[in-house]
Amino acid sequence: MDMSTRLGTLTLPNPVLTASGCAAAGRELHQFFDVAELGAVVTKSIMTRPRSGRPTPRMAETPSGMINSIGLQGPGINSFVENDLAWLAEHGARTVVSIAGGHTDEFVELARRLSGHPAVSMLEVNISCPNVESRGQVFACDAIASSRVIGAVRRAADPAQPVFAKLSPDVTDITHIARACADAGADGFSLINTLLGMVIDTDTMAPALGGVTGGLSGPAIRPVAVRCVWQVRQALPHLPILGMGGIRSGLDALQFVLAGASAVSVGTAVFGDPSAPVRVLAELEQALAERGFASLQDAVGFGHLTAPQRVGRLQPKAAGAAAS
Amino acid sequence: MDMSTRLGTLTLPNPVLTASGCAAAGRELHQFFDVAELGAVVTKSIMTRPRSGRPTPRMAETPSGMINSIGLQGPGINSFVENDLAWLAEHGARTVVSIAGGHTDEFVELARRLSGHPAVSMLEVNISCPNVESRGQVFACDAIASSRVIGAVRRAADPAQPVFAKLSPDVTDITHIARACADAGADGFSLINTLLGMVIDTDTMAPALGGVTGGLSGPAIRPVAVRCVWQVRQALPHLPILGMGGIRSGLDALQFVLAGASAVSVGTAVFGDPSAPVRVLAELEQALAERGFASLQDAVGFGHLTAPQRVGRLQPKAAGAAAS
Amino acid sequence: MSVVQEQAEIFSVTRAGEYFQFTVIAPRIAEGFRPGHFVAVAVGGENSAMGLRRAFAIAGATPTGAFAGTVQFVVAEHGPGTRWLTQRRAGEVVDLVGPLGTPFPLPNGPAPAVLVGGGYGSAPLIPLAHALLAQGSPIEFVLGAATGSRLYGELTAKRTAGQVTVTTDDGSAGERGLVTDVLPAAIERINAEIVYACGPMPMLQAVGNIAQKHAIHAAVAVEEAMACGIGVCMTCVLPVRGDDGRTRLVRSCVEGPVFDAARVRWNDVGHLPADLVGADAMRGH
Amino acid sequence: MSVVQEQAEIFSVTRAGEYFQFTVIAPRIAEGFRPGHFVAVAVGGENSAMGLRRAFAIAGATPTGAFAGTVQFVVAEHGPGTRWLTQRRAGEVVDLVGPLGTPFPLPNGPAPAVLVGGGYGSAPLIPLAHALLAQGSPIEFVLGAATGSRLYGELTAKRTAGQVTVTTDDGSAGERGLVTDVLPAAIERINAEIVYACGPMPMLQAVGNIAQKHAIHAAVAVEEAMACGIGVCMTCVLPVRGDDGRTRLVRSCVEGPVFDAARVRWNDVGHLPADLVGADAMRGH
Ligand SMILES: Cc1cc2nc3c(=O)[nH]c(=O)nc-3n(C[C@H](O)[C@H](O)[C@H](O)COP(=O)(O)OP(=O)(O)OC[C@H]3O[C@@H](n4cnc5c(N)ncnc54)[C@H](O)[C@@H]3O)c2cc1C
Ligand SMILES: Cc1cc2nc3c(=O)[nH]c(=O)nc-3n(C[C@H](O)[C@H](O)[C@H](O)COP(=O)(O)OP(=O)(O)OC[C@H]3O[C@@H](n4cnc5c(N)ncnc54)[C@H](O)[C@@H]3O)c2cc1C
Ligand SMILES: Cc1cc2nc3c(=O)[nH]c(=O)nc-3n(C[C@H](O)[C@H](O)[C@H](O)COP(=O)(O)O)c2cc1C
Ligand SMILES: Cc1cc2nc3c(=O)[nH]c(=O)nc-3n(C[C@H](O)[C@H](O)[C@H](O)COP(=O)(O)O)c2cc1C
Ligand code: FES
Ligand code: FES
Repeated sequence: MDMSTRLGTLTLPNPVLTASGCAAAGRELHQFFDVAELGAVVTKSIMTRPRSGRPTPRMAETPSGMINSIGLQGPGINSFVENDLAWLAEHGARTVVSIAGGHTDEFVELARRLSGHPAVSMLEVNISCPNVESRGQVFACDAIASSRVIGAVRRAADPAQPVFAKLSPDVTDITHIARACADAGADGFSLINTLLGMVIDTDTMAPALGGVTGGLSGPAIRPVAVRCVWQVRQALPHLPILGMGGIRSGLDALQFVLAGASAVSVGTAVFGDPSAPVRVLAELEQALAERGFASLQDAVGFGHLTAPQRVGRLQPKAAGAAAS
Repeated sequence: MDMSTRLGTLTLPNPVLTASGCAAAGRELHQFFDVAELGAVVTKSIMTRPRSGRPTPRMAETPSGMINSIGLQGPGINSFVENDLAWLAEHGARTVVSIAGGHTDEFVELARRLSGHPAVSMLEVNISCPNVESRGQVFACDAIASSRVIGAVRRAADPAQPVFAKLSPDVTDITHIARACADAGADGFSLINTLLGMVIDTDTMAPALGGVTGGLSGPAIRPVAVRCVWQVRQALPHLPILGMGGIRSGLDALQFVLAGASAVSVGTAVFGDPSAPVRVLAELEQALAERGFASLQDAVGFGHLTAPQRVGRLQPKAAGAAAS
Repeated sequence: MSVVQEQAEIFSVTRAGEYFQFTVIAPRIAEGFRPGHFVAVAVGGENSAMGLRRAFAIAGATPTGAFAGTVQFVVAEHGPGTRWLTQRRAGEVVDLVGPLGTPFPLPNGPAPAVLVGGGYGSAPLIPLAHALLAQGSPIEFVLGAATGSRLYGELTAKRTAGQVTVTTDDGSAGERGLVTDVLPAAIERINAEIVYACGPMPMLQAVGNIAQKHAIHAAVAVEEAMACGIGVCMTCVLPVRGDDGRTRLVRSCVEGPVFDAARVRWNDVGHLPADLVGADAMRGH
Repeated sequence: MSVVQEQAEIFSVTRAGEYFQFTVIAPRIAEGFRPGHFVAVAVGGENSAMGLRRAFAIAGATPTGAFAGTVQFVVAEHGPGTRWLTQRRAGEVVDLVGPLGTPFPLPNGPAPAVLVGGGYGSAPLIPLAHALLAQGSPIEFVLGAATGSRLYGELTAKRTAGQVTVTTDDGSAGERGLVTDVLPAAIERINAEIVYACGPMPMLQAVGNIAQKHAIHAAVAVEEAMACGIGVCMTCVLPVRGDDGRTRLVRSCVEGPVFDAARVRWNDVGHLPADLVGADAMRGH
């Protein structure tokens, strides 16, 4: 089974990645599996300066999910490059660096700083963060703000590093934001970031999170994520998608692939099962084989095909199974 | 414990209602409990004409939730008034009639038809349906379309029947839509309708629903629902909210009340436990008593209060518990 | 009859081929039971991510006498919900709602009948057979499955009715072939006036066609995905012709699961034929 | 030491007051164990709506000898996850990740120590006591709880250390009062050079204050809500002063759960003091 995939100009040996903020910079997960076995490690969104993040409590469990309000705690780009990126390079991990900023210039500064760095395979631009210049409205909730950031990052970034826009599902029409990012030069999309949610602690009778609201993730949001991938794939079929949101098994990942994702990130599932990414990879490979696919690529977007179009994309079952 | 509540000019003996589309018109649930025991029955959204609804499959289970694509199957307003409304009146149930339409005129026609009907306590305007005059864009996703419908319904409806706008969470800023509806005369809000989601069947490798996408409901969406109630309460504290989305227990209902809901609807939980609404009511009453509230009203929006504001709203624990 | 929710202790779970036979203590459901009814079982326990019940045809109920107040049903392992169920043991408690649905219609007097079961579809036919025999109706069974281990109730059927014809797709038990290959002969053998069937939809349709050719009635029990099982959600609908000749999408959980096969528009399941009542109102949506 | 994931068969579950003592077979975790480590246990089984693990301090591990390869932990029923756990029985399998966290620091040589446990917080102190005694350190226990049934490990502590002082808020066991009422006397009695503590945060802070007054070190194990337990999510942070004197939010799952009480900014837990490293970057967000 050929599991390789392409995200813009980047070719990865397989389509299973970690999700930003759910794997730190790979080091801790390396206790459970070799991070070089993954398609890539997606690092926690980094900003220019060290950030304390939000006050605790920072998480609450919810039915089949959780909400978090970390507030992008991080060491700042310099420490990240010196420590985290160096460690990832040393361990042979392909790395997608997620960058975040409070204004367009911060994103640009980060892209410049990472330009030419051999350990950086791709940039994921986390535009689901508040725009300090726009009363804190999240970039990803506004097509103009999104396209401005993505355009600026694309121009500033290393041409060899694909730039993916990571979009928020908390919008009226995600294809509208996606189109704006595409027009601004996005090489692809990471779909989806968390949904804005909230839990009230019925003991204290106040919001459970220090940050009041937080991001909802986990299997609970998977149907929303699959829908977003489906819609963006339909609207912009030529651009690759890194799909995520509640992936816990190979069949979950397959839903995203069939909906149009060329690769997937495993996020919250890691908290319940630290080796989830490599397990998902093995399960996805087996699921593809059982369904008669000769390669991952044949399955990408397969769910959109009409019956006549499907013919020829599948091998006879037995052959497929044997190939696993 | 005084459990009575007000939704605009309507006073209900208690704050637990069914959710539109999850209780038909009460008849089937009457096998499990007396529908007159509820705050009110909220009926399945009705349109002017009989509707077949969408092709099957119409549902898929998801982690802690489900997606559905019923497509507003219904008998049309005449049959509804003759059969369903008559049955509800006969059984002493207070009734909130949910109305839906493809264009503003249809909503108006429905409101007129229900005007003066003694069995109709309130109208819930389901604007999460496609606007046939706007390429199928959902009314609730557009502030202008929403306010047009709500304004027209408010003018056409019986002044004695409060008009609640039922909003969709699938928007960039739900308070923006809520404000537009409030300006148009909405007497309150029903929050929230389902989230747009999708499941791909990994056996058929095609969308699991006949309608391709569907509405996500159940405990999975509760954090999104609580957040929407919180935001709208904060933005428009003078308007009452009927909260819903994943309520399965009295403590779930309490989250909504603390966030600002004056009443709640129990929807998907009914499918797993047909007597969920009356159980939720009993559990909510007990939870309020345990926390020292003298009445439901004292708890509405309590989660927003600052520590000094909280003082005086609670009775000493023992007294509260005794009052239960 | 009234529908109730009962916390039912599992009296026994036994294997039968690939199936698990449950006997649970649910006296109020047992009391209301008529053949064709089903139960909806909560799965996954407290804190389960599965909020919806699973439907199972009632394979028998004993309102009085030995084992009074018990209800039987048969579970095929399919997905996570049924897997959870098959891991339950005697003494544990499951949460049941029932009896649900519209039962099989019984002829007014004795009338020869053929009972056709596909896989675990034979389960509800066993109590039906008893009811028919009690009326004095001669009956015959036709049981089919993909393979021998997926047959259900062959022995019980033999003990009940004597005449049982078995088919399997792979020939591992009985005759190789489909139930519909042997059904015409069975109908003719006893001059059947009605055929009852439960099993996969294509089988039900084929049984309906054969009955029609013999100009007799076919009462078939369908299986549609159900969210509520009690008639409030409208997920479980099928296109069925009414007395007025017009087709409506009707709820298989309350108006079914037993339907007159001739009234079900089998080829339109999953579609919205233009003549469906209310299909015109769907345009533009 | 390396962290592993193990499918651990439950060897025994026993009640102790309001607590449940688990002994599970997890040889690789037992091998890496040092006092202060914790395990993260998956709860709810397949199809559970609870996706996050629950953390429990390791109350003992037996890498060799009788019961080789076992790990003990103590569970207080709190919410749905712990309720699920307390319903498990011997022979069932639970999924563990461990050993996690930074263990209690041991003095370089013999040093008198007081071990203070609040409620089930005494659990990790039992193996710590063994380690200290093995070093030749004289030790004393102070155990407290709201009420007698919430005391844990009193007998074991007595067998291990001899001197155990017990307090309860309601006076139902030992002296009425708080552990901090009796701690100064215990410190003075054995001329303690270090205090170890595990329990609720206000207790840890108070223990830290008393240690400070006696100019001795206090190593305390905190409990912060954890999503991952392995250091990747940043949910479990506390404001802790570093060697450079600057305060950072550090992960209690990897840099803790054991901290030097004097370095934890207790009153700033749940806040962002302005001098926190990176707090300035939060403005406008
Ligand atoms: C009226 C009726 C009678 C039935 N009688 C029996 C019986 O006697 N024995 C038996 O083994 N099975 C019976 N079934 C089928 C049984 O309900 C499904 O196999 C079961 O719901 C699958 O659940 P799962 O979690 O294992 O599978 P999953 O596929 O994971 O279920 C996911 C969801 O789809 C629904 N679903 C999946 N397959 C079916 C199906 N075939 N029919 C209806 N809903 C489905 C489930 O209820 C659930 O909501 C009956 C179904 C109906 C509607
Ligand atoms: C390092 C560490 C060691 C611990 N040792 C023990 C022990 O030895 N014995 C014991 O009984 N308990 C211990 N706890 C607390 C135990 O983890 C919680 O009681 C348990 O997670 C509650 O889960 P629940 O589902 O029952 O409750 P819920 O309140 O429903 O849990 C909901 C969520 O909040 C988290 N949570 C709730 N309370 C706590 C808490 N006090 N600490 C951390 N997370 C919490 C849960 O992990 C879960 O994610 C320890 C916690 C930590 C962090
Ligand atoms: C604790 C936590 C921290 C996260 N931090 C980030 C982040 O720094 N940057 C980002 O783009 N997404 C972040 N996310 C979102 C995830 O990358 C992912 O988009 C989302 O959680 C959905 O996937 P999942 O359900 O598999 O977790 C975070 C998610 C969680 C749960
Ligand atoms: C099967 C089903 C049908 C529904 N039909 C309607 C409807 O007709 N009108 C409407 O306003 N909402 C409808 N809803 C949405 C519910 O009323 C409710 O807003 C939503 O499901 C969230 O609540 P819950 O999680 O408690 O179900 C439907 C939901 C379900 C699950
Ligand atoms: S399953 Fe809900 S109406 Fe039939
Ligand atoms: S719990 Fe995730 S970093 Fe500590």
